[in-house]
Amino acid sequence: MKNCLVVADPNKCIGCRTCEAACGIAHSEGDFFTANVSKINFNPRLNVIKTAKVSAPVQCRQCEDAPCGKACPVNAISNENGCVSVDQDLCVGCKICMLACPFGAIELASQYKDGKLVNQKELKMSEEGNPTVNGKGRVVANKCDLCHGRDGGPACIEVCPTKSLKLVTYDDNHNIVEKKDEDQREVS
Amino acid sequence: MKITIDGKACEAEKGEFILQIARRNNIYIPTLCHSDALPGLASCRLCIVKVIDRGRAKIVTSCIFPVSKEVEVVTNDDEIKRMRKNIVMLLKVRCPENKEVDELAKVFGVEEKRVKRFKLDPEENCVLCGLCAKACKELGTGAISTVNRGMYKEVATPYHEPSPECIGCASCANVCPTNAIKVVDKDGERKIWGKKFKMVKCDLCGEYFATEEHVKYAYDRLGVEKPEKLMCSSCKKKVTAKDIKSIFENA
Amino acid sequence: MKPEFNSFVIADPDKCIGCRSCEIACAAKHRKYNQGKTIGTMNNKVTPRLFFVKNKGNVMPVQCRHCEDAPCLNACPVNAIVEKDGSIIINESACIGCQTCTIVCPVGAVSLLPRTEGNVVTGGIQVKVRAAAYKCDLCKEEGGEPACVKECPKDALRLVDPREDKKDRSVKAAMELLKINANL
Amino acid sequence: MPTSASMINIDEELCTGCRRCADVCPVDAIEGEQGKPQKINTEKCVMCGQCVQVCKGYQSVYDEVPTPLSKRLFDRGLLKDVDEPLFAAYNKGQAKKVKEILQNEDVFKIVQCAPAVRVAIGEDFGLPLGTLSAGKMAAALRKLGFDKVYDTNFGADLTIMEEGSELLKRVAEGGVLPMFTSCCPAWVKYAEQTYPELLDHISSCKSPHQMAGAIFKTYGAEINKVNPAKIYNVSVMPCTCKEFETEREEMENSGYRNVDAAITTRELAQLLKDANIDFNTIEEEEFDAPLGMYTGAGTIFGATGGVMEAALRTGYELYTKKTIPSIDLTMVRGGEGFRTAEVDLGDFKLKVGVVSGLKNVKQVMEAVKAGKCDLHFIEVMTCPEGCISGGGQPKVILDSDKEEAYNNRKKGLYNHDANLTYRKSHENPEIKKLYEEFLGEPLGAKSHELLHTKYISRKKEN
Repeated sequence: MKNCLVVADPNKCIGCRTCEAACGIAHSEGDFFTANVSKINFNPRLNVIKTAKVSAPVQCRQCEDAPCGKACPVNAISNENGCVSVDQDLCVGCKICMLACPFGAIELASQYKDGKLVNQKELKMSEEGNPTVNGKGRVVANKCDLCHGRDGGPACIEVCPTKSLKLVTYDDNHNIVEKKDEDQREVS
Repeated sequence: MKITIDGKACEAEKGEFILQIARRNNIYIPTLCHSDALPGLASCRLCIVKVIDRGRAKIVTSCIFPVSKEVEVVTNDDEIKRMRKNIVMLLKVRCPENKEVDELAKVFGVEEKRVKRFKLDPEENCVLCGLCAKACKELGTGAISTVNRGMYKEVATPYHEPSPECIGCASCANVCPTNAIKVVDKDGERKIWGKKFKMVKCDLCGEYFATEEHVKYAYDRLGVEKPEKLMCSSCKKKVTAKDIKSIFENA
Repeated sequence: MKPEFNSFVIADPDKCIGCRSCEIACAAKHRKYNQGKTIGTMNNKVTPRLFFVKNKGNVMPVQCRHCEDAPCLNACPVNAIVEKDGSIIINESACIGCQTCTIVCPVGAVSLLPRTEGNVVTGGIQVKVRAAAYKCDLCKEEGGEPACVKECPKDALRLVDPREDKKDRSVKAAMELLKINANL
Repeated sequence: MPTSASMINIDEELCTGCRRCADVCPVDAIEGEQGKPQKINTEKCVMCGQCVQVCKGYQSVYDEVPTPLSKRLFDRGLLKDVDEPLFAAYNKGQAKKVKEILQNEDVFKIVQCAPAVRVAIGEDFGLPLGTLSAGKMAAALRKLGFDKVYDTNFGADLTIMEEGSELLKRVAEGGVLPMFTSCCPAWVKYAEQTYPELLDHISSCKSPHQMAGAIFKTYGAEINKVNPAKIYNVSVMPCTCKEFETEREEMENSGYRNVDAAITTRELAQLLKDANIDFNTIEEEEFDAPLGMYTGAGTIFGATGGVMEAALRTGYELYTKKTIPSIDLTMVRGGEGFRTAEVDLGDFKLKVGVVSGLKNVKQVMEAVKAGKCDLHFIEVMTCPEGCISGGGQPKVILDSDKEEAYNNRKKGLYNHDANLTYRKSHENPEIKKLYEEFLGEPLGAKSHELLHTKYISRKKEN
């Protein structure tokens, strides 16, 4: 089974960034509307590109033979759950995946677990040469996971006001099939 | 503040050790048991210098002598040279066959006949500086320490038994100034301090590069599972180079 | 606020000819005593902080990525590795040579090399050369621009800001989407 | 004939095949594929040592190389305690031989240093690039054990007397023109192997250190009252090709080699370190009289255009019998690979050219061959900025420092020139005395025997 992916139609995209907001919220465990601003995990995994010629969100293509995964020195990136996924506990933040991705679709972001920022084991920041233990948050690779485990599929597709995003998948004969978002709604 | 070392004015901070200041100013003071990484021990006493404070001179070990006022330091006059020669002579008596001590003996002009007066143990290489025990303690393993006193003093594991704490990292051998600690790597096994360690093989080149205990210690410190495949440092470099190559090919 | 990432130096294997100028420049730049500008003022134990790798058909230096959650730093038992102004730095004088960092570094960017510069002073006798861990420190203390980047005759090395670096590629990907959608 | 087979080499174990040496080689003598160890074609190689200067393929502590360091030092003719990094491209040294001689009480050891050495030797002891340290160098050489510290600059002054006279003679008598300088042995070898038909154009003068060597073992032997057979001449040169020149068959008189061994600036630094001579603190001393006496003209031989400038200072005055209006002839200094100038000698305009960098000589030679060159006198130096950038000079670590190094070394030489009492070769009192007491006159019989030489074709006929 090949991976699905979300692609955008730049002709329809109006650059409103609603998808970014939806992505951020979908991957945030806390209550977005009541939590303290500094504690919110808001790290969208897609990035709306706006230039004079084009506006469109760019996100992971879920490559079958993912360059990010090949470049990862700690094997934290693998092809799992129908998408290219990051094991954030293994990631050490070496940033090579950011260089490896041909689409610039992978980013590093603070790691959250159970709604809390994960601190580094013992990163010592030097102050005048004296190492001190300082709780610096872990920063790890963060990328589109097709909203794995989310009822209703990718949040970005759901919220796009111009329906410019779609999930692309394959049928049994490996032909590309577009799932219209209407179909998706029926499923949910 | 300023202190004078061998006539040269040197900037110094209060509490800095004389040896530190001298090194920074390119003034050479011989040492044997000094390591930049571990606190001074003043055990070999080669680093002795003369500190002159208001006309009164005293001999101190420069590696642990902190400056507190603007003094004058002499590192290499005849008196100190003579004293150092005696110190090296005694070191040579303890470690007659040791290469490092021998080198010092040559430089300081220690006469063979003065060494020969004593009963010598050609097997002895340890000068009892205790750097190895310090290093082991720093690591948090504390597998070795100096035991007994006086002429029976030595560095050993508790009760001379193989220490359960020892991870076979050989840091002790690295810091030892006289190469007195034997590390034998053979057929995928390391022997050190009477303990045998199984070594880990590089998944790529097959070379044994660290003990199993050391690898476990390393990943325990990180708090992650050790990876299935372990590689030696040079194979890791090769793989990294290959990975980078493929990134640039994709681009 | 997005967190700031540590920059790092990376070599372009297509440009690199394997001349090792970067290693020599690195080692020369990091000498503490007896600074001189000719080879005659260096000693034979050249200790670079990036490492030349020769694979079949692929020569290039490999260096530290200054990981955000640096394993070397987290594993160092003697606190000889610290983070300072966006780079992970080994304080070689505090290193006892236990090799724990070389075991955990996923890219092999740390090497245990003989440490001479702290000890060799004019006229000195050096009894034993101890080993210490060496890795890239981005030349932060040597005044900014990494010596390797400056010295490379083929401009194969550069200091990357990974976030800046990927911007162009994202824009290109967006442009491609225009074409892809025309075909769907 | 000496072979260049082992003088400049590339160590296969250390060579990474980056081919930067091939980029700087003026004669395309470096052969091999990218990424594979390179080889030197000894027939093409002129031993200029520019490859040695550029090579960074060092012996690393983390690479496993089969040959141990001690063997490598031995193979390269280096002293066994040399503690510098070793690189793939190297020149075979003579330092070991010289060290042995220095310990021999029975020989009378004379040393001479090329002009460019005094502005570079300090660099290997941590002094700023291009520091002029003639006095320290003389003191260090004496401490090293040489009986007489003479100088190649004296030889350079002598060269000007001979070469200047030769030029004026050729101009006056309608001899072969243009005349080329013969100071640079790499250039001479290149001409011999590439343009044997034009060898008549090269001045028959020996190079300055060979002239000096010949005088040391004749006149020098007389004034020092030693048997010439007991004299051992050592030259310290910024050049890796000088040893090749030293070994040329023709470079001897009455059975005595003009120069017995030529070492490089780098090797001198190694010898001094080996003898624990602290160059930084040593007190300055004078060169030995009379053959260590030199003028500013001899000094500037070390920089491109220097031989020309020195020759013009003397040639002008010998020809016109007038004092030269301006002694600093900046028009020949410049930096381009090939530059020309005109000097008004009253009834006659002398046209001169200066070539720096052997790569630039081909166009000139082709023009001469085609009869299209109207110049009278051309200076050729193989190395990019003349001898100060020679293959035997201290190796500058960073490429970005090279320009500064060359500029400072040049500046050092020109400043030295400006501050010397005598700045024209023919005014050197010891040169005058040498001609009065020993040689007679320039181009005379004795000069001809001791100071001039012949060239041979090295062209391989296909």
